[in-house]
Amino acid sequence: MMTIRAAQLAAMMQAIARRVTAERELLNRLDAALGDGDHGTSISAAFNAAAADIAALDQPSASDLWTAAAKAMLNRMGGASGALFGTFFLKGVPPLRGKDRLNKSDMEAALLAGLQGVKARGKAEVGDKTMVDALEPAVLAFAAAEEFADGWRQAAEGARAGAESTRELPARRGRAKYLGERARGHIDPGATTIALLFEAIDGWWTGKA
Amino acid sequence: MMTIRAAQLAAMMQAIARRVTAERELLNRLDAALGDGDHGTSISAAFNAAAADIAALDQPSASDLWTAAAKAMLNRMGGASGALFGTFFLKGVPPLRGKDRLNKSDMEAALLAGLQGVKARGKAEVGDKTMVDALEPAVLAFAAAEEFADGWRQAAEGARAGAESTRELPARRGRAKYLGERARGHIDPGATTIALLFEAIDGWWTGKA
Amino acid sequence: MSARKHKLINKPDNIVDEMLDGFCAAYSHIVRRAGDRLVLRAQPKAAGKVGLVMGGGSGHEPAMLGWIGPGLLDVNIVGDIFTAPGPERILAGIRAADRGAGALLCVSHHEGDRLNAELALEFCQAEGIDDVDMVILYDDISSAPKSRESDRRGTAGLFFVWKMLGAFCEGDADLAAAKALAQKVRDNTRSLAMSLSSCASPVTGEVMFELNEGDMEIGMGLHGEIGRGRQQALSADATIDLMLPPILADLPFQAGDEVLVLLNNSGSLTLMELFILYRRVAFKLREVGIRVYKSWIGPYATTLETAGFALSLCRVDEQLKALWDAPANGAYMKQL
Amino acid sequence: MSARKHKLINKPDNIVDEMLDGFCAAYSHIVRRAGDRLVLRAQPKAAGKVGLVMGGGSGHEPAMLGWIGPGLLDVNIVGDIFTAPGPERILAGIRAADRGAGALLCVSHHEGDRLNAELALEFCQAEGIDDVDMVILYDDISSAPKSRESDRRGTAGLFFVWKMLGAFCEGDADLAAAKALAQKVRDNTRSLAMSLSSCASPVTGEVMFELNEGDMEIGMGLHGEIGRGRQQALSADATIDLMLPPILADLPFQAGDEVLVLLNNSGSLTLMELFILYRRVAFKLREVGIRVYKSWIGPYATTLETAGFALSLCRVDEQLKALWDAPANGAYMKQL
Ligand SMILES: Nc1ncnc2c1ncn2[C@@H]1O[C@H](COP(=O)(O)OP(=O)(O)O)[C@@H](O)[C@H]1O
Ligand SMILES: Nc1ncnc2c1ncn2[C@@H]1O[C@H](COP(=O)(O)OP(=O)(O)O)[C@@H](O)[C@H]1O
Ligand SMILES: [Mg+2]
Ligand SMILES: [Mg+2]
Ligand SMILES: [Mg+2]
Ligand SMILES: [Mg+2]
Repeated sequence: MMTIRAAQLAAMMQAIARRVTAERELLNRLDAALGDGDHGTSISAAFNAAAADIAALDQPSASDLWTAAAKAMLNRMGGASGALFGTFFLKGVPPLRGKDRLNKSDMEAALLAGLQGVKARGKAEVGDKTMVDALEPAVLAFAAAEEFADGWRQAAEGARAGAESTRELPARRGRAKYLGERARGHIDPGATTIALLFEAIDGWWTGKA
Repeated sequence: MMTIRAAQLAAMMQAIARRVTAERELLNRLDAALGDGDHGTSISAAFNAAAADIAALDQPSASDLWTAAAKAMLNRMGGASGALFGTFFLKGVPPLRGKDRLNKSDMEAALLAGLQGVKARGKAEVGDKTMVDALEPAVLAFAAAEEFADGWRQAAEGARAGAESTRELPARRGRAKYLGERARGHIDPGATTIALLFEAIDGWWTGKA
Repeated sequence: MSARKHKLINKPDNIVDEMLDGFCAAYSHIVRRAGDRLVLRAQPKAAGKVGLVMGGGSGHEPAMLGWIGPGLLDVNIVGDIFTAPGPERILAGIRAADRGAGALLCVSHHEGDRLNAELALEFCQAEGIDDVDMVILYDDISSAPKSRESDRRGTAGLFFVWKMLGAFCEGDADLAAAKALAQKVRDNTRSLAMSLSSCASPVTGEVMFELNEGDMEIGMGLHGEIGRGRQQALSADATIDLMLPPILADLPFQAGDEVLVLLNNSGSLTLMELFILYRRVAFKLREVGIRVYKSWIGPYATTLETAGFALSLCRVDEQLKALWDAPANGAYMKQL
Repeated sequence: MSARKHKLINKPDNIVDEMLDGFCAAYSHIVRRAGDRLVLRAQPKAAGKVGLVMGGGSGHEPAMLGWIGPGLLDVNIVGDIFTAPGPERILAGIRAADRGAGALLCVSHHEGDRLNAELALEFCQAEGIDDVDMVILYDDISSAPKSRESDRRGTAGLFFVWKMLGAFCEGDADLAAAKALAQKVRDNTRSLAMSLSSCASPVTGEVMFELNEGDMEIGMGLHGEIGRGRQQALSADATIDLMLPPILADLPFQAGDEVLVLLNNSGSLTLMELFILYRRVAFKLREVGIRVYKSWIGPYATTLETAGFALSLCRVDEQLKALWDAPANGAYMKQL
């Protein structure tokens, strides 16, 4: 059965950072329609910081790596998404603790814990037009799959479909909630980031697996 | 010999007010290039106030009328041109005092005293790119003429030529002086007002004489 | 109308740090900089008094930097532009504010600020810091209906809270009393903003939203978030006549009430315009029998160079009036 | 960049009167309105002290309205936008300021202000008022070369004169001493302004001058008069590096000097930008051994909504420092 080593997770994090950086302007534009127009700038800064902090760690375990990512999100990003992405990684740390190589169910546990953490923190459910609209289907699709390759692919597809589904929703959380009905017609930037994130992982996995 | 009654002076003042009001935007534009863009607005407000204040006087003498014009300039216009136009009329009051009907040399005395007052107050000489460039030739031309009609016509022509002559001068007085050489190429708004003023008088005179 | 895009900055990445360098250098007799973007009083308040901590994004200057000082707040944790600082930095701020009587974390209600504050309080718990509490503050009537006040956003009207809470915590109040006072001021405050223009982010270089010359937006957020309604821009009097009634109806403010009034410049409105607007506010309040105790007009909580303003009213009683009049000496809020 | 043309006003003709209504209503504990657009202290200063009178156009708010009050000036005669008031109104201001020790008429040097002030003094003479004098104030180095200081314009740096002269005249100074003090501050003050945009007159609706997005003008006058040079807009640091050296060279300010610094917002620059600019000023002054005693950053003497700033330095000795630190309580200038 396939496993992932911590060093590989670092490469995965770099792949994510590259992807969100490439799409920074798109994410800013999406956020300009619904919020304050900074989502791309802050998300790319945070993932680049996470990748750099991780690269600087000396022989990190998977949970060290997840902790470093959490800290980068919390401290370098700030804002709503800093707290939420930070919580996502923070809650993933306990399931990973003491693991040297991650098998699929380890990863599943980390992602599920992260999802629950985000929902508890932000009080958003699917349909509220937030990142949860992409994250929940992605994590559940990953969990339902038999092995990594399939899991990442279906997670990426689920996230993208979830992100797209936010377009016609009114907003109920975050800055956008004050727009209410005026938010319809715009895709949520946080959900789009989740889609980019799983797409980057899928690409990284297929590119190397 | 021809004379002017005070009631006629009131009509003359109205003719001036109409003319500068019609050219308000032009004067603002000229002032925008050299100063703060308000010359047309303030000069038309002041002459309209003067005309209205004069109309409200009960059987005014020529010097009452000149005094009212001075006060309107000083109090309703303010700024450099308020002080200068105000001084122009203020200094013209003594020569007019006690006169019931003005003959040409009375008018000449009032205009010459006004010119001297303006030059003393503002310290501008011909060539400094100010209203003096139009006022001095106008008043001197009036003084040199034999009678009113000729005097007003030559004053109007002298004022206009004087105003035109400011175009190629650098500025040495008023707000424009800080532009120095950059002032070249623009006609002075105050000099233009003087031209309009004598043209209005000339028109009023020929229209009625 | 196009927003001004050239900003007098150096590198976009350095904006916040350079701004703090400049601010703290200019006002070194009032504030000092510490740690990771903390701004503290140059002389901390006496031991045994409740510390007041406020985190928030930048782009609202003089808020909150300008309100650190005697009679005002103790610590400001400075975030990126329009971005709440993260929980570890808030924790550092709480530590710095504690003078032995605990610290109150004041949160201007926005998702990012609230989420990070909650995380920071969990971090406090985990570290055994227990004399800390948090109060969520809001005032913007455009952001949720009357029955859902606690969903509303924090905007310029929180100025009233900062001033009076600051004065209150120069005294012997404990943490619970401080929190109750903050809630009291909040519950008596209502605000509504409008704007004639958007602003351009100095980081992305993009305008926050497009607003045509001659239009106005009512219900702007403090970060330039678009509001609830767009319409043709009106005269000063007509604008006040549109904005004041919903504010009055919301609390409601009534005949016989005494109020403080804030006309907050969002950025590039002129004081001349604000005075003309205030004239109408004063006239309308007099008409309905509401007495103005004191008023403030100027740039307090800005949204970069937005051309707009917020109108805030706070109903006061004798306690609040005394707190309002107490001395204060922040760089941008002084009361003799 | 196009200037914002929709202004929150009512009728253009009423701007100044309505602005004064609003201002005096908001700050009735500090000022009161009298006669023909005079703004006076709510409580006049004690009898036997020299009165300070300042006339000037509007459009510069909070100047001069905001600097009427204890420790500051006594009377402001308010003109139309950018237009000096006429002599009869100045005369009324002089009368209102006289508390038995005469009045000093302070003139920010512009042709209109000077001419009307001279006329007003002649009117005083004619009426037998003889305990009145006038002082002409200027600071803008861009408006005339060093040997012709007295040809220069008055701009934001006169702030230093108002504050210190105001403090001085709370004491027992006579008219001659007051005038000498004003001259002393003036002769130690130098300013230079720049702008990234023009402003639109609320009366004519026209922009003062055209300035392309991405260009800047150095040496702007306080009424939006175009300056001496136009060039590509620079970064914050490069802008200061361009503007500070000529200011320093002019007095000259030298190593060992102590100075007050004012970074005046011409209207719609953000405080964020001003703090970043100030950072460089502080750095550069330190580099050449000039010590900053205190600094002020904000909108003091504006030019409607112009996006620009003026940098002013004033060299101080012990006397001036004490005057600077003396209490002041104008609506927009407070010193505890
Ligand atoms: N309560 C919440 N629960 C889940 N996601 C949220 C919540 N609030 C905001 N978000 C997500 O955060 C995104 C905005 O992130 P960002 O622009 O970085 O933060 P900010 O609004 O502080 O500027 C939204 O698109 C949304 O997906
Ligand atoms: N010292 C002076 N002597 C003569 N005319 C002057 C002087 N200063 C200014 N002016 C005239 O005043 C005009 C400007 O008037 P105006 O725009 O009304 O005043 P302000 O400059 O106060 O706005 C100039 O065009 C010039 O003709
Ligand atoms: Mg955002
Ligand atoms: Mg002019
Ligand atoms: Mg943000
Ligand atoms: Mg003018």
